[in-house]
Amino acid sequence: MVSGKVEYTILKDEVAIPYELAMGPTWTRFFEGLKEEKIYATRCPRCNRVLVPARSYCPRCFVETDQWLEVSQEGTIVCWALTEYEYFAIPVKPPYIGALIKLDGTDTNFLHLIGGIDLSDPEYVRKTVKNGMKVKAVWNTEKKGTIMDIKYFEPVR
Amino acid sequence: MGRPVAIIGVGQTRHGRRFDVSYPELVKEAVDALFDTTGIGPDDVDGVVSGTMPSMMEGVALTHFYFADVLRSVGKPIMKTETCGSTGASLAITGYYWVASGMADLVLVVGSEKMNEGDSQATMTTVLEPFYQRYFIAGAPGIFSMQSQEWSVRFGIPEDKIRAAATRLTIDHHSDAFDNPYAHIKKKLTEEEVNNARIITYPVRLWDVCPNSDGACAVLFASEDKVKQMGRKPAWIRGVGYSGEEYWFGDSDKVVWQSAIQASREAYRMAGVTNPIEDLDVAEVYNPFTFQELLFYECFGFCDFGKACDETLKGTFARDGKLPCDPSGGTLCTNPIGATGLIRVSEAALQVTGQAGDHQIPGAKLAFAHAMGGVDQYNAVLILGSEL
Amino acid sequence: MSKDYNTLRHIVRLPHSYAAGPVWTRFYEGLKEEKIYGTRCDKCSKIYVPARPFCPGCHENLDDWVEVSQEGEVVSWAYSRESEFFGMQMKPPFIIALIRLDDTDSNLLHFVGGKALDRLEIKKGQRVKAVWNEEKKGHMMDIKYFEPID
Amino acid sequence: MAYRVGIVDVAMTPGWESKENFLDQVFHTTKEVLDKAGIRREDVGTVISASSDVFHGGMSCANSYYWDAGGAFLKNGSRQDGESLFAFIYAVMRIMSGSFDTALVLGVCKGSENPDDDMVTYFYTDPFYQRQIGLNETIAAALQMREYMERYGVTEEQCAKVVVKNLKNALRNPYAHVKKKVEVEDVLESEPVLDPLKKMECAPKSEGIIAMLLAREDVAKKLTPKPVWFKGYGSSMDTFYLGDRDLLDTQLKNAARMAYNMAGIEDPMKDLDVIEMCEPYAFQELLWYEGLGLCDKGKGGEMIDSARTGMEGDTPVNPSGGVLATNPYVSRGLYRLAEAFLQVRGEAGQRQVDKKVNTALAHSTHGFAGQCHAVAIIGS
Repeated sequence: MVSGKVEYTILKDEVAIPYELAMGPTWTRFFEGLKEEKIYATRCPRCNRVLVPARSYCPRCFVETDQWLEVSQEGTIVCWALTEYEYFAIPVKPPYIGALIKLDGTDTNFLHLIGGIDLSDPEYVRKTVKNGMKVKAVWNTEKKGTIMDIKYFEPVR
Repeated sequence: MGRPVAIIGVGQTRHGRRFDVSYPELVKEAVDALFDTTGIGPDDVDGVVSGTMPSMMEGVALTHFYFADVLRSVGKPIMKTETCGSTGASLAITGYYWVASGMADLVLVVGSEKMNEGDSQATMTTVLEPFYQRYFIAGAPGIFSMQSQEWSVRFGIPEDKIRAAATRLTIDHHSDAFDNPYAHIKKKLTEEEVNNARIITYPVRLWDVCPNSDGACAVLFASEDKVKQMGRKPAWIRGVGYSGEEYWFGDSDKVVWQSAIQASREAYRMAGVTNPIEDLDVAEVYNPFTFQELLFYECFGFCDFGKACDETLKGTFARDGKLPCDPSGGTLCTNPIGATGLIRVSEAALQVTGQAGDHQIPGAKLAFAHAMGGVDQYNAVLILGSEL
Repeated sequence: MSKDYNTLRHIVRLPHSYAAGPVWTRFYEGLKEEKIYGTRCDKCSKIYVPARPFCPGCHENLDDWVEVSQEGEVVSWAYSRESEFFGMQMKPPFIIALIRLDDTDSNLLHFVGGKALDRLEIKKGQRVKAVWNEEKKGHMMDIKYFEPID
Repeated sequence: MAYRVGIVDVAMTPGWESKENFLDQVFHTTKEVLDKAGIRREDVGTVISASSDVFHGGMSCANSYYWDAGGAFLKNGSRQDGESLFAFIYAVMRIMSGSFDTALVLGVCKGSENPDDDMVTYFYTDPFYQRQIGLNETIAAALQMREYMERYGVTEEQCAKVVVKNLKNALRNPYAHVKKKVEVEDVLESEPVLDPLKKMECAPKSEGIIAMLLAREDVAKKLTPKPVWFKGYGSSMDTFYLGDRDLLDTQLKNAARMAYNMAGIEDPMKDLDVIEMCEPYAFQELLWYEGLGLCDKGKGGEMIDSARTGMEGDTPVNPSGGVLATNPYVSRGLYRLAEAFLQVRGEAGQRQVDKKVNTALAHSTHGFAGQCHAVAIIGS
């Protein structure tokens, strides 16, 4: 039993645990904004940085950020990656481009998808998508008050 | 600073797909190896530090309960350190402070992971909250691809040069792994094979990415008195640095990467390292991705920003180069996450005590060990020396 | 769970494949044959059930396999009339217990069932014996429960 | 050569559910303790937090999530998984080593978001044996309680008295989650969870975000006129399988011995002025009396009868109401320490014990039937 080439038992199991996370006032207001096709940020009163998505505190200055502002829906690509592989539990199906986008007038980079272009050929994508490229938000028609109310950001032509 | 602290023993499992043993048995293999090779008994140990990456990978919460017996921790104080990918290094740092504080003289530190039992990339997605980031980051490769992509554009490094440097790294590391008896993936790769491998997250291809490994590593930290008493050759902890950034990936610069820069500077300052490329003899950089390893060379001051590809292609970081990096094959060939950072530290200890066997860098006296974790968030650096 | 303000529900769901290794594999094979195996430590002579790879006291590797008695005594027990517990196959009413099988040195966690399903009828030291499920899966619950004997 | 370490101040959330987002709560609590101490985030040396990985919060590598909310941006920090007294002692070590002059300790657990603790603790089991039976912390506790009653004749009434005492104390604690005046009969008649355990003898599931600032002696004295000093620590781990242990001979004895040696405690009943202990199940308080050496083995029941651990007794235990009143699983050890700190300072408000508190003990346990115990002693 213990010697030679033996197949030992492998126990299959699936762990599934439910959680219900409090959005609190800040996420609630941010997601309400998305329903109205608005992207909200908050400004730090100390370093003046505009932080997007909106949040209740500046991680660096450690003060409350209660000044809300709607920011531009256009920005530039800071970096991107094309994903070809399907990951367990990621709601977006490949191929897709995850990217950091610097929305105009903000000081942090917003994480979302780049779309509106043919993603089937990596070589085409590589030639088309460039850092510094201007993009703008495209909205889903149906809004659920989640981050996916923005469908993706597409190149401004 | 606190009392001097040294590593006086290490133990590793054979890393790989380890369905031949249950998880506690795997951990036991590393702990037993440590006690067998040092001749030190568990009764002398004052405390135990244990850790894995996230419990979701194991499917068992708070594994220090499950491993209590194999860690030889029954009747002893235990600490359970966890800091995501940097867990291994954070475990070592816990062992360091425990001894440096004077609260213990001999501390056993054990890191482990059975990545093949869970779904490692799915686990990574649970590091991302479901409000915002979880939708966009495809496991670990997604994030590292974005980071390296920004780096290449910022410094105007031509894509073919990066590809060539990354290819050189992966070929070298997979070949180095043959000299490391514990390494998981050992392979003679050709340029063609690497360059045409399957794309994971463009531009990252299969051989740019570390494997899923099962494995464990155990390290013994000792006070100066214990070092004398046990008569073991010490690897002194000369420097410790750790730094972390904001959780949101878009909040800070990941190219001129503050946490990596600061963690290394903190450790250099403590160790009196002023010129890393000259002062260090060997480095065990945490390199789950080839591209990221290049970026790390720059952040750690091994070369100027934008120059890592040129230096790599010149052979500066090869086994016979000026600063050999990852002669063990590194994380790229072996990645049981909760143990990986500790393996870097234990490799550094083996190097400065002349016990690294076939992958020994001759005359290594000062070694660098590193780990990274979180959402491209944490960096940990330890400097180990043969002299105090 | 339901709240009167905005929340995000989500389920953490992940698949696992746990490696049983040689010892659990052999123990489960035993269950399929209606045998309960323990391992004996050469150093302290204790017999541990379920069988395990090393002695928790001496840390010696164990390879002395012994088939142990299917009878023993109840050491401690708890009774559920209605409470259900996540992950538990046994539904209420049930009695969960620590049972010392004869000539062994550890307590086995399992259920006491059958005619004992009245908390008043059970007490410390109650003799019990294993009752097996007809269908075996190589699982702790191949033993249906332990039932009282006199 | 080791430095003396003082507790400067503490801030914490109450135990009931907050509508605030987790990160906001962590930020506000951290900010509050820094403001109280009058120091800026930039001046904090190191940040050590305690939280549980995914199971007690839904997020893997939990400290990645709240790293900056806890003030740790570009700081040297770390995390202890599952037990907040571990985070405290780790922060103490970092200061004692001379590497840092201040340390922020966080305990983070938003119980309202999590499934029941029984579902979470079920995942402490190994997949091959105890999980297949369906073990969790409540079941382990019920088995332990039965053995306690059988072996030493501890009665259900004595166990219920713990609930009566602690919930009475909780009425005067503004942070307490469960506030209810109860009598022994109420406890005995409460819903049976798993006989002999009754519902009111089991701790609730609470929220608890807590931040504590520690400092090296010289710095502590500058930051507060009333630092409370770290005196001793002990911790001990037991074997994993429930059936391999004597459930009434716990590792608490060992953990307490270590802490007493370090703090120079000879007779705990005499030397300790107040004790905050972790009793997620009522009878455990009685068993822990024995572990801490407050009474002889098997005499925990008599101890509660004697009222010596009541608010007016020689050594009050759980003036805060303990874990039976407020149970933020991972944070509960730090909540015990926070109460001990406030008692030593004489700042525990209406629940301040009626004597000079020089030395206080905080205890925490996690794992089945007390697999792991930690004990910290602090004093004026």
